[in-house]
Amino acid sequence: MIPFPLLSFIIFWPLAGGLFVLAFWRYPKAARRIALAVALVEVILVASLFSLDLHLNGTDGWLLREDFSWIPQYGVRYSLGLDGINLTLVSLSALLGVMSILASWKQISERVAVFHVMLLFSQTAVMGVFLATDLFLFYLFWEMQLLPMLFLIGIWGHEKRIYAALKFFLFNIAGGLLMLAALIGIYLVHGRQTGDYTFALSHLMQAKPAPMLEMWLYSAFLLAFAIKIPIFPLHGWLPDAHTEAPTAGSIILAGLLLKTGAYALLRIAIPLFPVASHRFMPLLLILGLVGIVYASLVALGQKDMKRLVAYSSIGHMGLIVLALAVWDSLTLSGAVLQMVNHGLTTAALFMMVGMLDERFHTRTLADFGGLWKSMPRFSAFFLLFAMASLGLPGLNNFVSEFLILVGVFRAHPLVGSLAFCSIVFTLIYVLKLVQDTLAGPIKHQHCRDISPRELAILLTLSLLVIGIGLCPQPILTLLQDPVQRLIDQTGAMPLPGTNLMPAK
Amino acid sequence: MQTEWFSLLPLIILATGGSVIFCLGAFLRRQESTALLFGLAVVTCLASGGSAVSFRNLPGQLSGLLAIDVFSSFYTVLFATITLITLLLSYQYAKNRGFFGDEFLGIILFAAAGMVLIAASIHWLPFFLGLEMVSISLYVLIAMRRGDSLAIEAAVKYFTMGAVASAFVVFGIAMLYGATGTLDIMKSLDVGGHVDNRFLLLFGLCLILVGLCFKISLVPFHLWTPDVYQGAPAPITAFLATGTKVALLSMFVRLAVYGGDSVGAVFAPAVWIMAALTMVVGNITALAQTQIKRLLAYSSIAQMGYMMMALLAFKHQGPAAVIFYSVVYAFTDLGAFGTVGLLSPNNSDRDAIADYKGLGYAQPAKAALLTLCVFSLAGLPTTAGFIGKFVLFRAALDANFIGLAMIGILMAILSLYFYLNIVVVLYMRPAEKTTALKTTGNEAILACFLIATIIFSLGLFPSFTLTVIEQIVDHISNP
Amino acid sequence: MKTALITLLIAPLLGALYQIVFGNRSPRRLAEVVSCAVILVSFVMATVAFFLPGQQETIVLGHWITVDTFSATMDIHCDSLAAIMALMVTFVSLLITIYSVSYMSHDHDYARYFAYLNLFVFFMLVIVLADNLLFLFLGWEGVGFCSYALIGFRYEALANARAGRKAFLLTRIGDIGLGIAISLFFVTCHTLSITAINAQATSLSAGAAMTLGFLLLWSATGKSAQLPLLVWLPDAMAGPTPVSALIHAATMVTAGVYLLIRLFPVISQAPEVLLAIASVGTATALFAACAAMVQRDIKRVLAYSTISQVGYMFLAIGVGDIIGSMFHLLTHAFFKSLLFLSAGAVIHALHDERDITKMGESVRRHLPAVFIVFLAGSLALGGVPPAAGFFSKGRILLATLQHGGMAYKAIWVCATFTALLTTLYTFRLFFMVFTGKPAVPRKSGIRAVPQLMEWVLWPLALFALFAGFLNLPHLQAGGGWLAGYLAGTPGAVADLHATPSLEWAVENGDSLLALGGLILAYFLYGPKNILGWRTLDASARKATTWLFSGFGLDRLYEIFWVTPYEKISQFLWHTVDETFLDQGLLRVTNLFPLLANTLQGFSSGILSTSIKMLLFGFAAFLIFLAV
Amino acid sequence: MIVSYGEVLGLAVCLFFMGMICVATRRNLIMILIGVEIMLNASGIAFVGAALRWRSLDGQAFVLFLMAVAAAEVAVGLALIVYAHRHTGTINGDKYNLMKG
Repeated sequence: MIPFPLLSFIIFWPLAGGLFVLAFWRYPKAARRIALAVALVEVILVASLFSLDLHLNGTDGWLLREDFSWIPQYGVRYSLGLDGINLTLVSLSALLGVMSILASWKQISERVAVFHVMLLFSQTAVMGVFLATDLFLFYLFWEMQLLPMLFLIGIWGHEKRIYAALKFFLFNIAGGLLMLAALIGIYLVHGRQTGDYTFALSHLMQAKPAPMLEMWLYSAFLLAFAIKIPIFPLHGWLPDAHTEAPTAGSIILAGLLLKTGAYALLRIAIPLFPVASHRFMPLLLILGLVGIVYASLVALGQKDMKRLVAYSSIGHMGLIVLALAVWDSLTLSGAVLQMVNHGLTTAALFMMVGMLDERFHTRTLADFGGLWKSMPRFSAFFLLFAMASLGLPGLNNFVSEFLILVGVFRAHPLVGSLAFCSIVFTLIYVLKLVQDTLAGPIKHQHCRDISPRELAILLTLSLLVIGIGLCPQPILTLLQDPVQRLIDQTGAMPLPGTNLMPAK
Repeated sequence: MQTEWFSLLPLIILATGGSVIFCLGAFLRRQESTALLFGLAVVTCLASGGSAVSFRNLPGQLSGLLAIDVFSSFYTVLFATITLITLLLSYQYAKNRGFFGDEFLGIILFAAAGMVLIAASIHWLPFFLGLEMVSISLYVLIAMRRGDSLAIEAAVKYFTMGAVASAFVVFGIAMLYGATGTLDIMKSLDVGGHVDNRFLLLFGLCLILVGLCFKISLVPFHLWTPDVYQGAPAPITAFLATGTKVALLSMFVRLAVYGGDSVGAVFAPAVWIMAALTMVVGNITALAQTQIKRLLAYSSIAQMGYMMMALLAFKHQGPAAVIFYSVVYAFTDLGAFGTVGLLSPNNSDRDAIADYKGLGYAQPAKAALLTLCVFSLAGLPTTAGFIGKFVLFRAALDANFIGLAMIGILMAILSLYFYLNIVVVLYMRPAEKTTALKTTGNEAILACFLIATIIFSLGLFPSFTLTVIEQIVDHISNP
Repeated sequence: MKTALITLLIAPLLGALYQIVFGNRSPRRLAEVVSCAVILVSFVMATVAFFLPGQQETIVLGHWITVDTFSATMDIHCDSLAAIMALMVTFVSLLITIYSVSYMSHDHDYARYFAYLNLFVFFMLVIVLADNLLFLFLGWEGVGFCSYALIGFRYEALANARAGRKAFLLTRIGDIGLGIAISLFFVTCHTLSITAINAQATSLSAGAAMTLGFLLLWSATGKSAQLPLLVWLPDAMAGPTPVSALIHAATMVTAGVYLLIRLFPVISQAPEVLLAIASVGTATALFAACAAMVQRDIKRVLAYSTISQVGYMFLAIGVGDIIGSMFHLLTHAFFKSLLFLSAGAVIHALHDERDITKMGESVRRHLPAVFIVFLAGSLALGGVPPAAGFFSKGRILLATLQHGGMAYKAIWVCATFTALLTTLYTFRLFFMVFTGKPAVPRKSGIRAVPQLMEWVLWPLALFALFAGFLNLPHLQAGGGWLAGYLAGTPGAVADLHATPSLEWAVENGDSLLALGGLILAYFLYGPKNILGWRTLDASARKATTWLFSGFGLDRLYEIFWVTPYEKISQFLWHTVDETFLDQGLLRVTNLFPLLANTLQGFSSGILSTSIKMLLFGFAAFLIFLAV
Repeated sequence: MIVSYGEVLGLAVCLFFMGMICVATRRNLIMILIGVEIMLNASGIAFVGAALRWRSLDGQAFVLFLMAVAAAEVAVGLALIVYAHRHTGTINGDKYNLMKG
């Protein structure tokens, strides 16, 4: 008996729903509602995962697994696996799917159906990336993510949308295709060594390419994921993409697509090439740190709110890179949690910038001021999410950031201390953002405060932000086993200089 | 022998169909007979393809000239489908432009017969006949539309250069024959067996290769391609770009498999260079194009480069990869050129890319197919093109052509820019003026649907096709 | 006991939640009552905790973060130190919240104000009660946030918002120290529980202890506005006056001191750190006292004096006398909040006039009650016996003198001199506000102070005058009740064991110093304006301007930190990000169209060229074959 | 045998290259066509010579087909050239350059 393929259902439900929405292309209102319904059902589907017995250890540590033959000629299988790490991220995706639809309720008035189709498609792709355990399948979804986003930016974006869309696409596809070559490389290496030509991640981990080759292969993977994350010098596409994308696009982009990069690095690149990645760790460490500081500094100079938030994303992702570079249980748990947290807070910030854009048709910081007066409820939420984003204890980002920082500090006191200092850099630009918008003399007298729909979105997110901030343990418990498994698979990666001053 | 003739049925059907249409055309009045003739041509294609499927396992050899086996059956079906789709796509197009008639249909069927001949031949003679059948038919087809200066120019260029190329091929065959004393393709490639005449043999092969490379437009023999593709009417371009090339690629596969290491060792470096040049020049020149058919022409040049790359890996499933990709390429380009034809207004083809602004919304279905084809050409996942690219690069990397594969990957990245540009124009730039198009006939919609289905099914479930291809490659490698 | 502690902690949080959720929609009176009531509940519970025996108790409120060996729980540990601190915090908060009701009566945004205020009390209590360092960190950053929000409460003026930002930023620079310290505690002690850390403090290696000590000092300097991170506090006076009284005088700024006291067993492992703490404290005290001498804004004078007094608390820790530090912390909380609140009353009465050169005789006549309580506060701050400040400061000076080492002797000299300055600037303030003619004529009139505001001042005045009796020196046969109460605190030295003669000498010296200061102030700034400095202050001189701006520390930060930071930001954005990375890449990609155009030249569309190309290809083939 | 295969081959190659040179140098479409014919006929000679060398009929048969094909090609080609000439007024191949790039 084949058990009900719940994972596949979760992946393809938005796609199917999207096609259904497409049928309503003449009726924008209906399309919008149906899309929302589809996304809500997706949330229910994902929620149903939690009703499963999550400690029922399936085969090799997966909570849930699906595995079918697909292209036997090349050893490609359709195999999905669910564990704590991707369960968390899948939940985030489902949630942000709904959020993005709600966020664009009023903003998108042209080609509504297609817009929602694109949103739902990208959800399918992201779910696929998170759940795939066959690298070929993974790659398929990995590239698939780009297309809906290309259209989202290119069709519904702002003035320079085409430039931004192409830039986004070309940056990412460049990394992707090089990764494809490396993927085929490791596949061939494994095939030659064992005679078993397969793309299964768990098998490919056994491959032992020659050291030099491993370095090259890892670099290709790293490049692809680093572009997506994005790691410091490769971030050029991100600010433009965010600035030009519609709100929902930014939410998906920052909330989900960037996460796929970090997730893939965590789940695929490093376990696949432990030796090479170990040698690259110092580089990641430095780039992560530089990225945080650099992004924070550049963010300070921004005049466009969305660009500012975009750069803040780079900084936050830098922290995740730092976490991955240390690779121990603290930082990895922190990294995954940070993915979720960053997804929530950045999505919220983008959404709120979108709300302002909707009302005032500008995102320039200089055009704002005194919003406390005219939009007090909005301002309260804005302050909350800004505080979350700068890592105020009690709110979600703090937990993950602190876990990462402690972990980094434990492994590398100096880098850890520097990373701690970078908190201040974050603070500077976040406060600037808050101050320039909320404080000062009123620039816009008449504007409506948040509507019930917006309140619902923001309330949900803020409850999560506070909830995770105060009670992150369920998620952390969920992450414990898979993170340990990852570390076991690769072996610990002690960096030079870990001997701290020993206790007397 | 009874069975031998029987197994020739697909070829006979095509040729007979063409002749019958010619004859009927002489008796029937033009206006009234179009539907009938068209139906006949369609039935011919279906019958030919169907018979090829049903006789695929007959071990037929026609006096050492033709091998009617799974390999040729596969290609027969492929050509029948390509021809069928071409017919479906061009029916209304040609009618609107006044060149639809018995000669159009008949010549297409003859060309199809020529293609089948090429794929089935194990002897140089039928190969040459097939090649000429295809070429001569196409000279005519290109110039079919009267009074079209671009088409005339295209025909003149294609004819002149095609004739030169044919001469090269024939002279090459003569040299081979002179060196080996046989016209059997496999035997004539036996370099090891003819050490005395080695140079003559290689000289002959060299001449043949020049001709073949010209036909599939590898750099530096590619210069005719953009002009001809641009000048010919779009459905004809579709036929020309897919049918001929697929047929000749089948020959390349045969040569690679038959020639094996001995020939490979001599020609591999040259092919390496040509493949690299083709990928680089094709993709980079495409960047500068402002005409969509020209752009697709350069893109098709580049695709040939990818295939040559895989062909080099003839010991590492390269032939299978090439065959698979040629199938993918055929349907993708058919779709691309076909939609260009469908999107064109009546007087001329819609060629300037800028004219596609906003068509994504004015003509959603056709634009979607064009987009799909473009994505497939670019090798984006879930389309056939992705699996195709994957098998090509897999083969090349397996055979350790890492440098070439890297060039290919880099060029593939580059190529995305111009592919995306089409999509950008279709969907992201506002329309300046809208031209009303005639409603598309059902047959063209059917063709579009077929193409989309094939592209998706090859992209998502390539397993069946891959199995078949493995079988046929296996069949010709171990006769 | 458990219930009491939990209620103590949770009540303000519930109050804040109430304000956030119902806030502006509930009747104003209800909101005010709720916010006062929750603090009252807290206060009552704190009293219970204070008086109940068997205080050493740790209560786990919940598990927060557990990953691997890293574990942070939300647990509170109530010992005598925490209990007395909690009592003080809730008491002062209660009075100030009541005061605020009146003070904010014309503000429409009261819900936000009370929400922040209640939230602040909650976070402050978290600091006071937390046993787990990370939980403490929650409160630590929380109060920083509330302080930020309250300083910038009147957001319409950008200056207020800027002051808030500055405060948040500088305290957060300090917080980094605490963050790193927490990490280091985790790495070295494998626990974040303060009690557990204190228990194994002696087993820390010298290096670790020193690093930790300096990190804690770093974090404390930020929160407690010590050198070099003190510049935010004077600016923080932009906030409403009750906020200044509560956060920037009584409670939050002393959090740094409290932290050091809490973790004193660790700090005391490293003598270098103690010396550093003492030096920082003394230097800050002297520095701020000098700056306070010339300020013209009534709140800024008080702000600098706060900095200066907190410096004394640091000094006390530095010489190992945490009871003295705690003593001064408590008395300071009373008299400084008193001073702030009465200053607030004055400002209120004068229609938001803060310039002391514009005040004088008339203020006293119109506000006699305020005059009296202000005098009480001034006596306490100036250390005039027998007001509270005299005893607490006296104990610190005595402890310093007793501590060995030349460095400490020098520190003692400085501290004593600072005590003189303290009296001087306190009474300068007093005389200029309440006596004589205004040096600069004032335009606005004087209005009455609401009853509620005045009423609140009296209990504080009482404490300001008599809190010193909590811990009378031996000489007065007081026996040191506070010292006894706090004796159980880890690292506490209840009795200084000073010889009676030394004690006598110091006590009398201090008295003389204070009286001398008072008299000097009378001559310099008194109503008669005998030496004429009173009017001189109004005109800017070079030296005073320099002092006025807090030794130009702000300017230094401007030159060496803010401006470069902004320049770097602009440089990175425009030069690195846009020009180098972005445009650079664009330029590289622009090569391809160029190349494309070149290649396009080959396909000229001329037939003979094409044929020649074909032949050329053939030739190349042949050549290749030949080779 | 009077002439060896080598000599025939030499002749064929010479003819082929002559045709090739004709193709390469002439602009006139008809001359190019003639050049191609020369090349094709060179192949015919080579085939016949080789058939004699190997004493097999294959080559001879090929020549027969070759002639037919060449005739067809010329027929179509000439028709095309005439048609083109009627339309454009020139048979200079290089004048056909509406399309380039």
